[in-house]
Amino acid sequence: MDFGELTTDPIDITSVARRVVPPECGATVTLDGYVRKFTSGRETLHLFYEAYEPMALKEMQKLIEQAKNDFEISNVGIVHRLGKLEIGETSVVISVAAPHRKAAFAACEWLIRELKRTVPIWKKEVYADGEVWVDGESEPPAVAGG
Amino acid sequence: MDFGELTTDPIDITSVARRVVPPECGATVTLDGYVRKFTSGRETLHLFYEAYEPMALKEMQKLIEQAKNDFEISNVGIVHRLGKLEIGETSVVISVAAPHRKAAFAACEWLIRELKRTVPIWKKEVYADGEVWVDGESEPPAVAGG
Amino acid sequence: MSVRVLFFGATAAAAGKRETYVEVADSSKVAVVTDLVIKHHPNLEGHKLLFSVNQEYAEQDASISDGDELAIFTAVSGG
Amino acid sequence: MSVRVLFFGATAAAAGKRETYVEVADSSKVAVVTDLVIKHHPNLEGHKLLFSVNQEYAEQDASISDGDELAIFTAVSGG
Repeated sequence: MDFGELTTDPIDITSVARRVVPPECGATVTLDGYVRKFTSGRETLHLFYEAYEPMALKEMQKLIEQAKNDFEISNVGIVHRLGKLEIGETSVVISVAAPHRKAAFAACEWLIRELKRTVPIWKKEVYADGEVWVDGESEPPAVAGG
Repeated sequence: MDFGELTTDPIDITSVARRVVPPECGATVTLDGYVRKFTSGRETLHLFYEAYEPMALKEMQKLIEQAKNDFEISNVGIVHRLGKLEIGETSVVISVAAPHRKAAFAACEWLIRELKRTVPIWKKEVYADGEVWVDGESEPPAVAGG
Repeated sequence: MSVRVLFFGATAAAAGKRETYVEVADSSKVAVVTDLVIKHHPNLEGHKLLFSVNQEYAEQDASISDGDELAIFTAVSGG
Repeated sequence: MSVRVLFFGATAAAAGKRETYVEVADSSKVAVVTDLVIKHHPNLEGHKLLFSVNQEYAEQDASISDGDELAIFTAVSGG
Protein backbone atom coordinates (compact mmCIF):
# COMPACT_ATOMS: atom_id res chain seq x y z
CA MET A 1 0.00 0.00 0.00
CA ASP A 2 0.97 3.65 -0.50
CA PHE A 3 0.37 6.35 2.04
CA GLY A 4 1.13 9.95 2.80
CA GLU A 5 0.29 10.90 6.36
CA LEU A 6 0.66 13.63 8.94
CA THR A 7 0.82 12.73 12.61
CA THR A 8 1.44 14.36 15.95
CA ASP A 9 2.55 11.02 17.43
CA PRO A 10 6.12 9.71 17.46
CA ILE A 11 7.00 7.88 14.23
CA ASP A 12 8.26 4.31 14.33
CA ILE A 13 10.54 3.76 11.35
CA THR A 14 10.11 -0.01 11.31
CA SER A 15 6.34 0.12 11.09
CA VAL A 16 6.46 2.62 8.22
CA ALA A 17 8.99 0.51 6.31
CA ARG A 18 6.95 -2.65 6.92
CA ARG A 19 3.74 -1.19 5.54
CA VAL A 20 5.24 -0.62 2.08
CA VAL A 21 6.52 -4.17 1.64
CA PRO A 22 4.77 -6.32 -0.96
CA PRO A 23 5.61 -10.05 -0.99
CA GLU A 24 7.53 -9.90 -4.28
CA CYS A 25 9.87 -7.13 -3.18
CA GLY A 26 13.32 -7.65 -1.77
CA ALA A 27 14.34 -4.31 -0.33
CA THR A 28 13.08 -1.10 1.14
CA VAL A 29 15.07 2.10 1.37
CA THR A 30 14.09 4.42 4.19
CA LEU A 31 15.01 8.03 4.80
CA ASP A 32 14.74 9.09 8.42
CA GLY A 33 14.99 12.81 9.09
CA TYR A 34 15.25 13.95 12.66
CA VAL A 35 15.70 16.93 14.86
CA ARG A 36 19.27 18.17 14.93
CA LYS A 37 20.77 19.48 18.13
CA PHE A 38 22.86 22.09 16.35
CA THR A 39 22.05 24.19 13.33
CA SER A 40 25.01 26.30 12.22
CA GLY A 41 26.42 25.97 15.72
CA ARG A 42 23.33 27.29 17.50
CA GLU A 43 21.76 24.89 19.98
CA THR A 44 18.15 23.97 19.26
CA LEU A 45 16.00 23.22 22.31
CA HIS A 46 13.18 21.75 20.30
CA LEU A 47 11.35 22.05 17.00
CA PHE A 48 7.80 22.73 16.02
CA TYR A 49 6.32 21.65 12.68
CA GLU A 50 3.14 23.13 11.23
CA ALA A 51 1.38 22.11 8.02
CA TYR A 52 -1.32 23.39 5.73
CA GLU A 53 -2.77 19.97 6.31
CA PRO A 54 -5.20 19.33 3.42
CA MET A 55 -2.77 20.81 0.89
CA ALA A 56 0.17 18.92 2.42
CA LEU A 57 -1.70 15.63 2.05
CA LYS A 58 -2.57 16.48 -1.57
CA GLU A 59 1.04 17.37 -2.38
CA MET A 60 2.28 14.15 -0.75
CA GLN A 61 -0.16 12.15 -2.90
CA LYS A 62 1.13 13.93 -6.01
CA LEU A 63 4.70 13.02 -5.09
CA ILE A 64 3.74 9.39 -4.52
CA GLU A 65 1.96 9.21 -7.87
CA GLN A 66 4.83 10.83 -9.73
CA ALA A 67 7.42 8.60 -8.04
CA LYS A 68 5.46 5.48 -8.96
CA ASN A 69 5.23 6.75 -12.52
CA ASP A 70 8.92 7.69 -12.87
CA PHE A 71 10.64 4.87 -10.96
CA GLU A 72 10.30 1.07 -11.02
CA ILE A 73 8.99 0.86 -7.47
CA SER A 74 6.17 -1.01 -5.78
CA ASN A 75 5.06 1.09 -2.84
CA VAL A 76 5.79 4.38 -1.14
CA GLY A 77 5.05 5.45 2.41
CA ILE A 78 5.55 8.98 3.71
CA VAL A 79 4.82 10.06 7.27
CA HIS A 80 5.60 13.57 8.47
CA ARG A 81 5.28 14.53 12.09
CA LEU A 82 3.67 17.78 13.24
CA GLY A 83 3.69 19.70 16.52
CA LYS A 84 6.49 19.85 19.05
CA LEU A 85 9.48 17.54 18.52
CA GLU A 86 12.32 16.96 20.93
CA ILE A 87 15.97 16.63 19.83
CA GLY A 88 16.59 13.30 18.12
CA GLU A 89 12.94 12.60 17.36
CA THR A 90 12.03 11.60 13.82
CA SER A 91 10.37 14.37 11.83
CA VAL A 92 9.85 12.51 8.57
CA VAL A 93 10.11 8.97 7.27
CA ILE A 94 9.99 8.06 3.59
CA SER A 95 10.05 4.36 2.77
CA VAL A 96 10.19 2.95 -0.75
CA ALA A 97 9.87 -0.73 -1.60
CA ALA A 98 11.06 -2.02 -4.96
CA PRO A 99 11.98 -5.30 -6.63
CA HIS A 100 15.45 -3.82 -7.28
CA ARG A 101 17.10 -1.66 -4.68
CA LYS A 102 18.60 0.79 -7.19
CA ALA A 103 15.16 2.18 -8.02
CA ALA A 104 14.28 2.31 -4.32
CA PHE A 105 17.37 4.42 -3.56
CA ALA A 106 16.73 6.76 -6.49
CA ALA A 107 13.03 7.21 -5.71
CA CYS A 108 13.61 7.77 -1.98
CA GLU A 109 16.23 10.43 -2.69
CA TRP A 110 13.94 12.14 -5.18
CA LEU A 111 10.98 12.04 -2.77
CA ILE A 112 12.75 13.72 0.14
CA ARG A 113 14.14 16.42 -2.15
CA GLU A 114 10.70 17.13 -3.61
CA LEU A 115 8.96 16.94 -0.24
CA LYS A 116 11.26 19.66 1.08
CA ARG A 117 10.46 21.77 -1.97
CA THR A 118 6.71 21.33 -2.42
CA VAL A 119 4.85 20.00 0.62
CA PRO A 120 3.49 22.91 2.68
CA ILE A 121 5.04 22.17 6.06
CA TRP A 122 7.06 24.69 8.06
CA LYS A 123 9.62 24.23 10.79
CA LYS A 124 10.15 26.52 13.76
CA GLU A 125 13.43 26.21 15.63
CA VAL A 126 13.26 27.13 19.30
CA TYR A 127 16.45 28.34 21.00
CA ALA A 128 17.14 29.41 24.57
CA ASP A 129 16.87 33.05 23.48
CA GLY A 130 14.14 32.99 20.87
CA GLU A 131 12.56 31.15 17.98
CA VAL A 132 12.73 31.28 14.20
CA TRP A 133 10.43 30.03 11.48
CA VAL A 134 12.84 28.44 9.01
CA ASP A 135 12.58 29.60 5.43
CA GLY A 136 12.86 26.84 2.85
CA GLU A 137 16.04 26.86 0.79
CA SER A 138 14.59 25.40 -2.37
CA GLU A 139 12.91 27.07 -5.27
CA PRO A 140 9.14 27.01 -4.99
CA PRO A 141 7.36 24.62 -7.34
CA ALA A 142 6.45 25.72 -10.83
CA VAL A 143 2.74 26.14 -11.23
CA ALA A 144 1.01 24.15 -13.93
CA GLY A 145 -1.56 26.27 -15.63
CA GLY A 146 -2.05 29.20 -13.23
CA MET B 1 29.08 4.76 16.72
CA ASP B 2 29.84 2.30 13.92
CA PHE B 3 29.04 -1.38 14.06
CA GLY B 4 28.98 -4.49 11.95
CA GLU B 5 27.12 -7.33 13.64
CA LEU B 6 25.71 -10.78 13.07
CA THR B 7 22.66 -11.91 15.01
CA THR B 8 20.24 -14.80 15.14
CA ASP B 9 17.56 -12.56 16.68
CA PRO B 10 14.99 -10.54 14.72
CA ILE B 11 16.34 -7.15 13.62
CA ASP B 12 14.53 -3.96 14.60
CA ILE B 13 15.18 -1.35 11.91
CA THR B 14 14.47 1.62 14.15
CA SER B 15 16.99 0.62 16.77
CA VAL B 16 19.71 0.08 14.15
CA ALA B 17 18.99 3.47 12.55
CA ARG B 18 18.96 5.18 15.95
CA ARG B 19 22.37 3.86 16.98
CA VAL B 20 24.15 5.57 14.07
CA VAL B 21 22.74 9.02 14.78
CA PRO B 22 25.16 11.67 16.06
CA PRO B 23 23.65 14.94 17.34
CA GLU B 24 24.98 17.01 14.43
CA CYS B 25 23.45 14.82 11.74
CA GLY B 26 20.14 15.45 10.05
CA ALA B 27 19.33 12.24 8.21
CA THR B 28 19.88 8.54 8.13
CA VAL B 29 19.33 6.35 5.10
CA THR B 30 18.48 2.75 5.85
CA LEU B 31 18.41 -0.27 3.57
CA ASP B 32 16.19 -3.07 4.79
CA GLY B 33 16.54 -6.37 2.96
CA TYR B 34 14.05 -9.08 3.72
CA VAL B 35 12.93 -12.53 2.78
CA ARG B 36 11.00 -12.63 -0.48
CA LYS B 37 8.08 -14.95 -0.88
CA PHE B 38 8.80 -15.61 -4.54
CA THR B 39 12.11 -15.98 -6.33
CA SER B 40 11.65 -16.33 -10.09
CA GLY B 41 8.12 -17.50 -9.46
CA ARG B 42 9.07 -20.32 -7.08
CA GLU B 43 7.56 -20.05 -3.60
CA THR B 44 10.06 -19.86 -0.78
CA LEU B 45 8.91 -21.41 2.51
CA HIS B 46 11.74 -19.92 4.51
CA LEU B 47 15.41 -18.95 4.28
CA PHE B 48 18.51 -19.94 6.15
CA TYR B 49 21.61 -17.73 6.37
CA GLU B 50 25.03 -19.04 7.35
CA ALA B 51 28.23 -17.03 7.81
CA TYR B 52 31.93 -17.61 8.17
CA GLU B 53 31.47 -15.49 11.24
CA PRO B 54 34.93 -14.14 12.13
CA MET B 55 35.72 -13.40 8.47
CA ALA B 56 32.26 -11.85 7.91
CA LEU B 57 32.81 -9.49 10.84
CA LYS B 58 36.25 -8.53 9.48
CA GLU B 59 34.86 -7.88 6.00
CA MET B 60 32.04 -5.78 7.44
CA GLN B 61 34.58 -3.69 9.34
CA LYS B 62 36.56 -3.19 6.12
CA LEU B 63 33.44 -1.97 4.35
CA ILE B 64 32.64 0.44 7.17
CA GLU B 65 36.17 1.85 7.14
CA GLN B 66 36.20 2.24 3.38
CA ALA B 67 32.76 3.88 3.34
CA LYS B 68 33.82 6.38 6.00
CA ASN B 69 36.92 7.11 3.98
CA ASP B 70 35.16 7.50 0.61
CA PHE B 71 31.93 9.29 1.61
CA GLU B 72 31.15 12.31 3.81
CA ILE B 73 29.31 10.31 6.41
CA SER B 74 29.31 10.20 10.20
CA ASN B 75 28.37 6.68 11.20
CA VAL B 76 27.53 3.32 9.70
CA GLY B 77 25.64 0.42 11.22
CA ILE B 78 25.32 -2.99 9.60
CA VAL B 79 23.41 -5.90 11.13
CA HIS B 80 22.99 -9.16 9.25
CA ARG B 81 20.78 -11.90 10.55
CA LEU B 82 21.77 -15.58 10.56
CA GLY B 83 19.86 -18.83 10.98
CA LYS B 84 16.30 -19.53 9.91
CA LEU B 85 14.23 -16.58 8.65
CA GLU B 86 10.53 -16.58 7.87
CA ILE B 87 9.01 -14.78 4.86
CA GLY B 88 9.01 -11.02 5.40
CA GLU B 89 11.63 -11.02 8.13
CA THR B 90 14.54 -8.63 7.80
CA SER B 91 17.78 -10.29 6.75
CA VAL B 92 20.01 -7.23 6.69
CA VAL B 93 19.86 -3.61 7.76
CA ILE B 94 22.41 -1.00 6.74
CA SER B 95 22.00 2.45 8.26
CA VAL B 96 24.13 5.45 7.35
CA ALA B 97 23.99 8.81 9.11
CA ALA B 98 25.40 11.91 7.45
CA PRO B 99 25.18 15.68 7.73
CA HIS B 100 23.92 15.74 4.13
CA ARG B 101 21.56 13.07 2.93
CA LYS B 102 23.15 12.78 -0.55
CA ALA B 103 26.26 11.15 0.92
CA ALA B 104 24.10 8.90 3.11
CA PHE B 105 22.19 7.62 0.07
CA ALA B 106 25.37 7.04 -1.93
CA ALA B 107 27.20 5.29 0.92
CA CYS B 108 24.23 3.06 1.81
CA GLU B 109 23.84 1.97 -1.82
CA TRP B 110 27.57 1.25 -2.08
CA LEU B 111 27.58 -0.70 1.21
CA ILE B 112 24.77 -3.10 0.28
CA ARG B 113 26.33 -3.75 -3.12
CA GLU B 114 29.74 -4.49 -1.57
CA LEU B 115 28.27 -6.54 1.28
CA LYS B 116 26.60 -8.81 -1.26
CA ARG B 117 29.93 -9.18 -3.07
CA THR B 118 32.47 -9.58 -0.26
CA VAL B 119 31.00 -10.56 3.12
CA PRO B 120 31.09 -14.36 3.52
CA ILE B 121 27.43 -15.10 4.21
CA TRP B 122 25.39 -17.64 2.27
CA LYS B 123 21.67 -17.99 1.78
CA LYS B 124 19.75 -21.25 1.49
CA GLU B 125 16.25 -21.10 0.01
CA VAL B 126 13.89 -23.78 1.25
CA TYR B 127 10.99 -24.79 -1.01
CA ALA B 128 8.20 -27.30 -0.55
CA ASP B 129 10.16 -29.79 -2.70
CA GLY B 130 13.76 -29.11 -1.74
CA GLU B 131 16.37 -26.55 -0.87
CA VAL B 132 19.12 -24.67 -2.71
CA TRP B 133 22.22 -22.84 -1.51
CA VAL B 134 22.13 -19.66 -3.55
CA ASP B 135 25.26 -18.83 -5.50
CA GLY B 136 26.27 -15.17 -5.40
CA GLU B 137 25.85 -13.30 -8.67
CA SER B 138 28.67 -10.87 -8.17
CA GLU B 139 32.31 -11.17 -9.05
CA PRO B 140 34.41 -12.26 -6.09
CA PRO B 141 36.61 -9.58 -4.56
CA ALA B 142 40.05 -8.93 -5.96
CA VAL B 143 42.75 -10.08 -3.62
CA ALA B 144 45.26 -7.50 -2.44
CA GLY B 145 48.71 -9.04 -2.37
CA GLY B 146 47.93 -12.75 -2.66
CA MET C 1 -16.98 38.68 -3.23
CA SER C 2 -15.43 37.61 0.05
CA VAL C 3 -12.21 35.57 0.00
CA ARG C 4 -10.81 33.65 2.95
CA VAL C 5 -7.04 33.94 3.30
CA LEU C 6 -4.97 31.58 5.46
CA PHE C 7 -1.52 32.15 7.01
CA PHE C 8 0.98 29.56 8.20
CA GLY C 9 4.30 29.57 10.03
CA ALA C 10 6.20 32.77 9.33
CA THR C 11 3.23 34.51 7.67
CA ALA C 12 0.93 33.67 10.60
CA ALA C 13 3.57 35.06 12.97
CA ALA C 14 3.97 38.21 10.82
CA ALA C 15 0.24 38.77 10.39
CA GLY C 16 -0.47 37.99 14.03
CA LYS C 17 -3.37 35.81 12.94
CA ARG C 18 -4.08 32.54 11.16
CA GLU C 19 -6.75 33.81 8.74
CA THR C 20 -8.48 36.91 7.43
CA TYR C 21 -11.22 37.77 4.94
CA VAL C 22 -10.98 40.35 2.15
CA GLU C 23 -13.62 41.86 -0.10
CA VAL C 24 -12.64 42.11 -3.78
CA ALA C 25 -14.40 42.33 -7.13
CA ASP C 26 -15.57 39.07 -8.72
CA SER C 27 -12.86 37.22 -10.72
CA SER C 28 -10.07 39.26 -9.15
CA LYS C 29 -6.55 37.98 -9.59
CA VAL C 30 -4.50 36.57 -6.71
CA ALA C 31 -2.33 39.71 -6.82
CA VAL C 32 -5.31 41.94 -5.98
CA VAL C 33 -6.10 39.90 -2.87
CA THR C 34 -2.51 39.58 -1.72
CA ASP C 35 -1.78 43.30 -2.24
CA LEU C 36 -4.75 44.12 -0.04
CA VAL C 37 -3.70 41.60 2.60
CA ILE C 38 -0.12 42.90 2.66
CA LYS C 39 -1.39 46.48 2.91
CA HIS C 40 -3.33 45.57 6.05
CA HIS C 41 -0.52 43.38 7.45
CA PRO C 42 2.68 45.30 6.62
CA ASN C 43 4.85 42.82 8.56
CA LEU C 44 4.33 40.43 5.63
CA GLU C 45 6.52 42.68 3.47
CA GLY C 46 10.11 41.53 3.14
CA HIS C 47 9.09 37.88 3.08
CA LYS C 48 9.31 35.98 -0.19
CA LEU C 49 5.70 34.87 -0.40
CA LEU C 50 4.09 31.88 -2.06
CA PHE C 51 0.39 31.48 -2.78
CA SER C 52 -2.16 28.74 -3.13
CA VAL C 53 -5.75 28.72 -4.30
CA ASN C 54 -7.92 25.86 -3.11
CA GLN C 55 -4.83 24.03 -1.86
CA GLU C 56 -2.95 24.19 -5.14
CA TYR C 57 0.08 26.39 -5.79
CA ALA C 58 -0.99 29.47 -7.75
CA GLU C 59 0.73 32.39 -9.45
CA GLN C 60 -0.14 36.04 -8.84
CA ASP C 61 -2.11 36.27 -12.10
CA ALA C 62 -4.49 33.38 -11.34
CA SER C 63 -8.16 34.35 -11.06
CA ILE C 64 -10.16 33.74 -7.93
CA SER C 65 -13.79 32.74 -7.69
CA ASP C 66 -16.28 33.28 -4.90
CA GLY C 67 -15.69 30.83 -2.06
CA ASP C 68 -12.08 30.06 -3.01
CA GLU C 69 -9.61 29.43 -0.23
CA LEU C 70 -6.39 31.39 -0.64
CA ALA C 71 -3.24 30.85 1.42
CA ILE C 72 -0.12 33.00 1.78
CA PHE C 73 3.06 31.41 3.06
CA THR C 74 6.85 31.35 2.81
CA ALA C 75 9.04 28.69 1.15
CA VAL C 76 8.26 25.37 2.81
CA SER C 77 10.74 23.90 5.31
CA GLY C 78 9.48 20.45 6.20
CA GLY C 79 11.50 17.28 6.13
CA MET D 1 52.30 -29.59 8.19
CA SER D 2 48.61 -29.98 8.97
CA VAL D 3 46.12 -27.45 7.56
CA ARG D 4 42.58 -27.02 8.79
CA VAL D 5 40.07 -26.47 5.97
CA LEU D 6 36.56 -25.09 6.56
CA PHE D 7 33.45 -25.46 4.39
CA PHE D 8 30.33 -23.28 4.35
CA GLY D 9 26.95 -23.36 2.67
CA ALA D 10 27.15 -25.11 -0.70
CA THR D 11 30.67 -26.46 -0.08
CA ALA D 12 29.68 -27.87 3.34
CA ALA D 13 26.69 -29.53 1.67
CA ALA D 14 28.88 -30.90 -1.16
CA ALA D 15 31.63 -32.12 1.16
CA GLY D 16 29.15 -33.54 3.63
CA LYS D 17 31.13 -31.93 6.46
CA ARG D 18 32.01 -28.55 7.89
CA GLU D 19 35.77 -29.03 8.19
CA THR D 20 38.64 -31.34 7.35
CA TYR D 21 42.41 -31.52 7.81
CA VAL D 22 45.02 -32.15 5.13
CA GLU D 23 48.72 -32.90 5.40
CA VAL D 24 50.95 -30.99 2.95
CA ALA D 25 54.59 -29.89 2.67
CA ASP D 26 55.60 -26.72 4.53
CA SER D 27 54.92 -23.47 2.60
CA SER D 28 52.61 -25.20 0.14
CA LYS D 29 50.44 -23.00 -2.00
CA VAL D 30 46.65 -22.79 -1.57
CA ALA D 31 46.25 -24.75 -4.85
CA VAL D 32 48.06 -27.77 -3.39
CA VAL D 33 45.68 -27.90 -0.42
CA THR D 34 42.53 -27.30 -2.42
CA ASP D 35 43.48 -29.89 -5.08
CA LEU D 36 43.89 -32.44 -2.31
CA VAL D 37 40.60 -31.47 -0.68
CA ILE D 38 38.71 -31.63 -3.98
CA LYS D 39 40.28 -35.04 -4.74
CA HIS D 40 38.87 -36.39 -1.47
CA HIS D 41 35.54 -34.57 -1.84
CA PRO D 42 34.73 -34.89 -5.56
CA ASN D 43 31.28 -33.29 -5.12
CA LEU D 44 33.11 -29.95 -4.80
CA GLU D 45 33.98 -30.13 -8.50
CA GLY D 46 31.71 -28.08 -10.73
CA HIS D 47 31.39 -25.31 -8.15
CA LYS D 48 33.18 -22.04 -8.75
CA LEU D 49 35.25 -21.97 -5.58
CA LEU D 50 36.67 -19.09 -3.56
CA PHE D 51 39.36 -19.37 -0.92
CA SER D 52 40.44 -17.62 2.23
CA VAL D 53 43.53 -17.96 4.40
CA ASN D 54 43.20 -16.81 7.99
CA GLN D 55 39.88 -15.13 7.18
CA GLU D 56 41.20 -13.07 4.29
CA TYR D 57 40.40 -13.74 0.63
CA ALA D 58 43.35 -15.54 -1.02
CA GLU D 59 44.34 -16.59 -4.52
CA GLN D 60 45.42 -20.11 -5.47
CA ASP D 61 49.10 -19.16 -5.54
CA ALA D 62 49.22 -17.80 -1.98
CA SER D 63 51.54 -19.70 0.39
CA ILE D 64 50.27 -21.35 3.54
CA SER D 65 52.07 -21.63 6.87
CA ASP D 66 51.67 -24.17 9.64
CA GLY D 67 48.55 -23.46 11.68
CA ASP D 68 46.82 -21.39 8.98
CA GLU D 69 43.05 -21.65 8.65
CA LEU D 70 41.89 -22.19 5.09
CA ALA D 71 38.29 -21.97 3.89
CA ILE D 72 36.70 -23.09 0.64
CA PHE D 73 33.35 -21.61 -0.37
CA THR D 74 31.19 -20.43 -3.24
CA ALA D 75 30.36 -16.83 -4.21
CA VAL D 76 28.73 -15.18 -1.23
CA SER D 77 24.95 -14.60 -1.24
CA GLY D 78 24.15 -12.61 1.85
CA GLY D 79 22.09 -9.44 1.97
